[in-house]
Amino acid sequence: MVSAIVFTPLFAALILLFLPKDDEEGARRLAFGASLLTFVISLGLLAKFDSGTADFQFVERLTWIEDFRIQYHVGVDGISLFLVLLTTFLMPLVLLASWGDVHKRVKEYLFFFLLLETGMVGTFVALDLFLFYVFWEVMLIPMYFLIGVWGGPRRIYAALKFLIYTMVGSLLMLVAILYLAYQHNAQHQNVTFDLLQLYNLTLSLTEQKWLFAAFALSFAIKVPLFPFHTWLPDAHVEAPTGGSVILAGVLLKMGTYGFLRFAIPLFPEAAHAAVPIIMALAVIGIVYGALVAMVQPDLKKLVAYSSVSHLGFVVLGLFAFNVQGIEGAVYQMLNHGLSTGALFLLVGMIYERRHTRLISEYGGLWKQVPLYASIFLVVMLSSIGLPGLNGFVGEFLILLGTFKANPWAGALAVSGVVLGAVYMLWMYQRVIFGPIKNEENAKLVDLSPREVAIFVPLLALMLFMGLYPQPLLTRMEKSVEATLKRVNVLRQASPEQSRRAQYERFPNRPPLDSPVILSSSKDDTELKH
Amino acid sequence: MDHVTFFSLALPLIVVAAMVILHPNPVYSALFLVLTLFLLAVYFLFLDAHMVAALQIIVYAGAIMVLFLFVIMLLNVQSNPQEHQRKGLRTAATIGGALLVAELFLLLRRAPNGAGQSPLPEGYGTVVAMSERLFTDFLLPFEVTSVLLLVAVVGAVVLAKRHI
Amino acid sequence: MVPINYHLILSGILFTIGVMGVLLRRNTIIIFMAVELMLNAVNLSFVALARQLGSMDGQVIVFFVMAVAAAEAAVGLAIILSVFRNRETVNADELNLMRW
Amino acid sequence: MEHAHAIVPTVVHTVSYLRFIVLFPLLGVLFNIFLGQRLGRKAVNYVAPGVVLLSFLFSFVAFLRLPQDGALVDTVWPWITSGSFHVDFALRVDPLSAMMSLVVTGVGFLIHVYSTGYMAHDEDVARYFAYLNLFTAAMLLLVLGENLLILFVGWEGVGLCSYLLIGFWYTDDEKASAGKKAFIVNRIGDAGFLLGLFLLFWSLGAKGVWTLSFSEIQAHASALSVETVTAICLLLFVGATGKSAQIPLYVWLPDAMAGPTPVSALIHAATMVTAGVYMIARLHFLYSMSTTALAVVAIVGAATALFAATIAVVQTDIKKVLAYSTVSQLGYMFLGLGVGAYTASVFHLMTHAFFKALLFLGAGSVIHGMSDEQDIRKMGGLKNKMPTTYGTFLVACLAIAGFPGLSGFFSKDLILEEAFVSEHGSWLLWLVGTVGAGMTAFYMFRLLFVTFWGETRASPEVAHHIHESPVSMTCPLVVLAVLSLVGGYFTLLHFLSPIFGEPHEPHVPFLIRYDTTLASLIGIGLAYQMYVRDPDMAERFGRQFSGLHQLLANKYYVDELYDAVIVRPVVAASNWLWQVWDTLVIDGTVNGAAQTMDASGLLLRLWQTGNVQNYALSFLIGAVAILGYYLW
Amino acid sequence: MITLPPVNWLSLLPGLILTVTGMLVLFWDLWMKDEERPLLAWLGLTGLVLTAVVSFGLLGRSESAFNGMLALDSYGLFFNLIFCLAAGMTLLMSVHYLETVDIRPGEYYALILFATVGMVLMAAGTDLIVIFLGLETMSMAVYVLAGIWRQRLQSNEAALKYFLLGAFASGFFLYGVALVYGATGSVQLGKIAAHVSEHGSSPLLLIGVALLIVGFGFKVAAAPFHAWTPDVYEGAPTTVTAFMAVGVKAAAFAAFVRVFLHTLGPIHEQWWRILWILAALTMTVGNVTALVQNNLKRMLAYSSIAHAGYLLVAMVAGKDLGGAALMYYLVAYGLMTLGAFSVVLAVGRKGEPNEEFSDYAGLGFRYPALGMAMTLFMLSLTGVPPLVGFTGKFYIFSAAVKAGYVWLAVIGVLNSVISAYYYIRVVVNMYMYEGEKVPDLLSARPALAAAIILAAIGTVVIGVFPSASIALARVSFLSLG
Repeated sequence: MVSAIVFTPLFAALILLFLPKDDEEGARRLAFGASLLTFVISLGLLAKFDSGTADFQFVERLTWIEDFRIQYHVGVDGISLFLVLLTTFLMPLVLLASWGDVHKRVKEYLFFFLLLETGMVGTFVALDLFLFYVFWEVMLIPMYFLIGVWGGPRRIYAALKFLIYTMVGSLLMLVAILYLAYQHNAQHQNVTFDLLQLYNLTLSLTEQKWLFAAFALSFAIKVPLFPFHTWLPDAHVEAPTGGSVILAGVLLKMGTYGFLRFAIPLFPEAAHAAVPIIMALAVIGIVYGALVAMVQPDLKKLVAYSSVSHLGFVVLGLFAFNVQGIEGAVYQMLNHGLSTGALFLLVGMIYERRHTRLISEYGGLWKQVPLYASIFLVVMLSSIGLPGLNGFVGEFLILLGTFKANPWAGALAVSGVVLGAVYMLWMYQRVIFGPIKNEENAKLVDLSPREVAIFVPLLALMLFMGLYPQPLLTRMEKSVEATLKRVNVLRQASPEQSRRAQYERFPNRPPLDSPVILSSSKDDTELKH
Repeated sequence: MDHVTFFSLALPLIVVAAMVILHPNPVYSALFLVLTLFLLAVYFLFLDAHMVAALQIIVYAGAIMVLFLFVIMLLNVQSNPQEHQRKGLRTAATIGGALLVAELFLLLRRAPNGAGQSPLPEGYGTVVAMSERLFTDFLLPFEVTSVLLLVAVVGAVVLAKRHI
Repeated sequence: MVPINYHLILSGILFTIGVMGVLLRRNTIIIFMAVELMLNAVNLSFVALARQLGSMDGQVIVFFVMAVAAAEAAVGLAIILSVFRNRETVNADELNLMRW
Repeated sequence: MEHAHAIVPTVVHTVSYLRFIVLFPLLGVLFNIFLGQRLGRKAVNYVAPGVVLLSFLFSFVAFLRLPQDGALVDTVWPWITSGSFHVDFALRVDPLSAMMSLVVTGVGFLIHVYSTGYMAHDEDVARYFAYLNLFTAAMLLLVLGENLLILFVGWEGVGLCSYLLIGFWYTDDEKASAGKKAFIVNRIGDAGFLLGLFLLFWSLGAKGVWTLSFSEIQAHASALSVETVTAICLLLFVGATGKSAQIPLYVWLPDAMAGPTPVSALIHAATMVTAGVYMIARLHFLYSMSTTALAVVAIVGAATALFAATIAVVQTDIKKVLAYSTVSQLGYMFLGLGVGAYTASVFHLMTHAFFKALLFLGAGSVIHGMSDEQDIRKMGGLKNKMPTTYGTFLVACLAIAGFPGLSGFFSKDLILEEAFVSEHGSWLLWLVGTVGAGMTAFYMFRLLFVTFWGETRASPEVAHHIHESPVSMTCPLVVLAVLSLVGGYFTLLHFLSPIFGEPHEPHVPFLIRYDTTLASLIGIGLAYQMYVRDPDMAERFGRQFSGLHQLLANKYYVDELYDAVIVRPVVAASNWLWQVWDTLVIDGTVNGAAQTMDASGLLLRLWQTGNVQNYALSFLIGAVAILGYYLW
Repeated sequence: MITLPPVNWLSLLPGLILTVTGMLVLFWDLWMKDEERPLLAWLGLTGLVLTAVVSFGLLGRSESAFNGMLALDSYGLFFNLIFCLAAGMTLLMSVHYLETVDIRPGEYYALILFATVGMVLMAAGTDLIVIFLGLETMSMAVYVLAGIWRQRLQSNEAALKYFLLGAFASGFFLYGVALVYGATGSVQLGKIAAHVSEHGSSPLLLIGVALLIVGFGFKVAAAPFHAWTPDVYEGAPTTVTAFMAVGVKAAAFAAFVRVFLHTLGPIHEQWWRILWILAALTMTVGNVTALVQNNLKRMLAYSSIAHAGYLLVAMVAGKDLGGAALMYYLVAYGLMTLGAFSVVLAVGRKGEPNEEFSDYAGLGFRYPALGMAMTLFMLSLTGVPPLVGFTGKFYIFSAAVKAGYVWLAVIGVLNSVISAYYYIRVVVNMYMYEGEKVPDLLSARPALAAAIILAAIGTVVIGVFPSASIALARVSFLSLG
């Protein structure tokens, strides 16, 4: 089933190549249909997923390159499940949106999008580091083309920056992957790229630090973590709408997913050692992204910088190393995918109509396009984490977890919540409220049924995830706990800590002692049950 | 070869070889090269390489160098007035050459210097000994040489023939 | 008897002279002649070493080197000729159509 | 093992009808969004207030069924479970929340009705009622929330509605800005609230109690150390200062008057702004543990009460006067909370809801009648033209001024008494409160006299149109006037005792017993002297103390101060971060790396001179280097 | 009386077929009409295919012939396949190309075949003299090929530069052979190996090794012996450039690896540092200089230098995985480089070579197949998975990491990033700029089209399913012993 999700888009992409050159409508339908089919198949995963285990499910294993014992090994757990779903869910919407925003070289556009989907899904399901790397890189190329060919005026610069920047990180990661594989060879007399086997490596702290650095750099660039973020605004601004949506919605998650799946569990001690640095960068990213977003004159840039801020939250949650933080982070990945994806769609739709993204060009849109404005409102509220919508659950859990891990980081990060409201509301006010200053805006047409159809599932999901997060949280619980266990088992627990851990298993018993809460709870990571 | 012979051959060799590259006139250079080859032939004689010495004179000095002289004459190239202009290169080359010779000197000095060589077999260096090696162990290279020469011929023809 | 090093060092000196010739002279024919000088220096090594080792191999190799030298001479001079035909020069400095 | 389980004072009765209290307004929202525009104004006018009425009825049912010493809890669904963190989407009715929900739905219903008249000429009425219904739902969630997180959901929800409603007339940039300002200032408070919540959760968690449920918190609060509780309380109080417009986060409320007047009445007077008071009352057991926290609350409350009152004295915009008055009255409530007089404070909350809603609606009626004029200097002499409005307004003024016998008198008096006698109080707090009370009476009657008495100062065209408002508007006025009159006799003291404990009869010194009466009479008298008997006097004073007048008229320049100290520097810093740091430094480094590569390429290219001898030289250098390696 | 040694014909067979084919080409050319001359290409191709088939069939043998002068082992045979690929593709590319330029097909094809003979000897030779003669045979042919377009000044100049420096390098190489001979008493690899493993290194041997590195370094175009490459590649006819970039480099590496990894393997400690530095330098110089090129052919020349650097990394990594990695990478490199040159040819037309980057503007969308093929080659050269270039790099860096040369691998991957920039520039030009260059239709040049398709298929298929070729490379390398 997993393979079907991975390769259906690829298959469709290949068929697309053989369609007659000028059959745009047919190509669009084919691509849309294929992505819809992929989504339907991926729903099967959701249906059959067993939330009672932390093991990988729907596992498929085939020998691929005998000499290196490289396998085609895929599967999902509670973490990747939702990221796969996010990808397959966003893809049809993006393709639906392309009816409006892409009119040249449609076939190629769709081809690259389908290719991209294969790469993205593959990245999330790969359990062999080699396979992961292959998908990770494969995904770059279509994105590169999408930005470079269908992008804005500075598209070539932006695309190249995106590509080179990402490559710097990922190739260093390749070396680290190789090192791991051969370290396994040295320790267990066989070379392997299998993630689950590599989890069993014992590495010295120094080794871990180097390897973690290599992985972390790659992921940090992808996230992007401050100060590796400058490719993002450029890429977003220049990318076509669909590209931006996928870039923000899915691609950035690869970084955080990479941290969670690879960098942290493979090198738990190094990860612990890196917590201060990464948390500091994440907090800086949150505040910095928000501040810079606030003063952007360009809508897309604003949303791009807001991504820097939001992803800072995600990283923060991951490195809290507790259930709340990580679950919140995973949840927030999905939220960000939905809300920022929707924001980019909104920006794209208004851009199609007015061909400008400058905030100053707009104003008073509610009068003219109330439907658009209302949807924008909900999406914006989701983005700033209003309770009742999806954004809140993730943000809240992250902050909760972070506060446990490091109250000061938590306190600083909370300021991001405030700033998030500042830049979003200010932008919204300048675009939607006020009198119509520009005559052009008076001629705007409200959303078409097709466009509304794109948002209906998005808004529904935002509401659902805000009100009833439990189905998702339950499914990710076991996987998150397993990850945490990996992170914490390898650390030497001090007697005091283990006593507390024991206590926490029986929450109704009174505590054995009353330690000063803030100081001693700092590096304590609790595990439920 | 004793020291006297060695030095009385080596020093002229070095001088003559140096003249090859120092003399401004290409014709003289070529002639100095011929001289070098002769001296080397003599040198080879002292090293019991009779056949090689003969070939050196017949093939090298005789055939190859004539070809060189022929081309020099044909192209009628005179000494180049700009010969001495590239000072940087000259300095660098001189330093490089000095380093190279110094390194070779220092390294080769360390080479195992058993003066008393292994006793020479019967007929060492003669035509017989030479051809025996040539048609047994070195049969393959010998045959390969034919391909090499064929290539050279074809190549020379392709490039030098006026109108093909 | 002269130790083998003497021969080798002499060979080294001659080789270096050849190398210097390649670097110092502008005339491609003379450069080529300097290369021949290098080959001869190597031949000297071969012969001296063969004598030292008491094996004929070194001398046989010299034979092959001569064959190669002859072939090189044929091809090399042909190339110089064809350049001269087009450009009326054999000056190495003027061979700079392609660079950077 | 000193951890002691406090006895949970309430018996929980699980019910499943509380959810409807919140659900009805939400259905109203959906109706207004999807059908409102299509079905027309009439349908909206019935449905929107109707759903609130239904909520009121359900609240009333809950109130009636409230067991003597227990609470009703409706767990709708488990909301978030993550590790040891678990929160239900649950609602709870106990005396406190029952009272609150009655006030919210009751006053809310009246204001909905009033709005049908007030908004009769606005084309966007469906959107208006959607917001208003949403607000009601959120507010109900806030007061009915069974745990701190649900309270926070409502807390944020009302903030959102406030934002939307303040900026309801979005085409006016200033109004939209006011909405934004409200939301952002509230968010600052919310940040503190969240931190307090986290600290509370983890501190209790460290004691093995993983909960945010109020009753559970109450049961285990004693396990916490005083320092922790102080920190928690202060952080939560930051949230309260935001929502309830206390120093230093009160600045949004005066601006919030940009919204339609009924909105000001409902949100910015009667209900939402009291959320902070409610929250502290809800968590009074925590605050009681920390003297420090209580002191801070009391001082901030008292300071705000006086501070806002001084500003209100010179404002000329009818709604601004009322806004500052609200800030001031909220200060009283916090003063009450801070001195441990929770019941009194909540009592004042209720009476304030009545009379302040009435004041705003009255002001709305005036504005409506004056063709949207808000400057009291252009009014005057309205008492004959708008008799109902005048009558009810007078009642409200008397109530807020603390005129004996009216609702405001009882609650305010109680607070001031407690401020004097409570173990947490002091004479200074009392003094500030009493002076503030006098000023309240003064500025309210200044408002009354200037607006309704004397000669009209309106332009002839406006004056010509002045008319009494329609029944849909005056009817709520009358109801509220009645409530303001008699509200003081609702015996909350006993009703709330399951929450705050049995009230004690304070021993109050003789003078203090009549402080409120005196202050209000002096204030009213002064106003009468200055604005009725000697109308020039105010102007004389203004000229004589022009510096002070300027200072007050400009609200102590606090907005300007915030602008200069916070807003501008942040924006400037952001611009700097973007244009210098981000673009030049970081991106410059990135591009610089690329350019360095390019430059290296150009440099290395020089190697390729095209000269064969240079190539041979590089070749020689390589050979020499390699030989050198072996030599070395 | 001299008795001729027994001749192992089987071991000679690949070289022999090629030699005979070459001579047939020469003879047939004598009485052939001009318009029939393309047939010579097909004759040559037949010979090459035959050689490849024979080589493939012989895989697995392990014999030593001519008293240890020549080996018949999988190693050499594997390289034969690469040579045949290079030469065969070159012939395919040449058929139509020769019609647009003034080059005599007869000698041209014959020289390519003879050069291939030299390569075969280099790969199979187990004697330094055989290797030297093979090298000279190949070089001599290639010198001439480089200058075979006599009317073109660049072609002349390339030939002369190549020749002078080549002869110069031969001098160094030969000197190295002489000193190795002096140090070990033999020029046969087997005997040298025996001597080295018994006695270890000696000063004389090390000078010899150093000079051999210099000599090989020249042929594989390793910095700082690479300087000739861009000029010669640019000046030579494009088909010859492709042949040089792949065939000559592969042959040089074939001998290089056999001599160093096998024969001198026991004294790996004595030379790996030199190659380490050469590798790092070569990659960096190649890639960085390629960044600023505007001519595609010249860019590819620098790129070939860079790839020599990657190959050197494999050599440093040494026996365990390095050798096999190098062999696999050569296949990969061959496919993508030949493909790239084919596209360069396809974009050019008579009298209008269209070799500048700007000439590629907009080609991608106007000629989708051509664009896609070029994109594949460029991405593969960059090392983007799952194309063959990536798998090859993966193999090489694996070897380096496994052998403990992590930093070299790091330098390697960073270089890959740099290389992305200029390879992608081609793609950028093809897809992201508008242009109006109109190349001759590919359908009119079926042989060239076949070459492109072949390379493209190879690039994808061998990249995605590398198992078989990796296994083959490994087994072949192990046959060295």
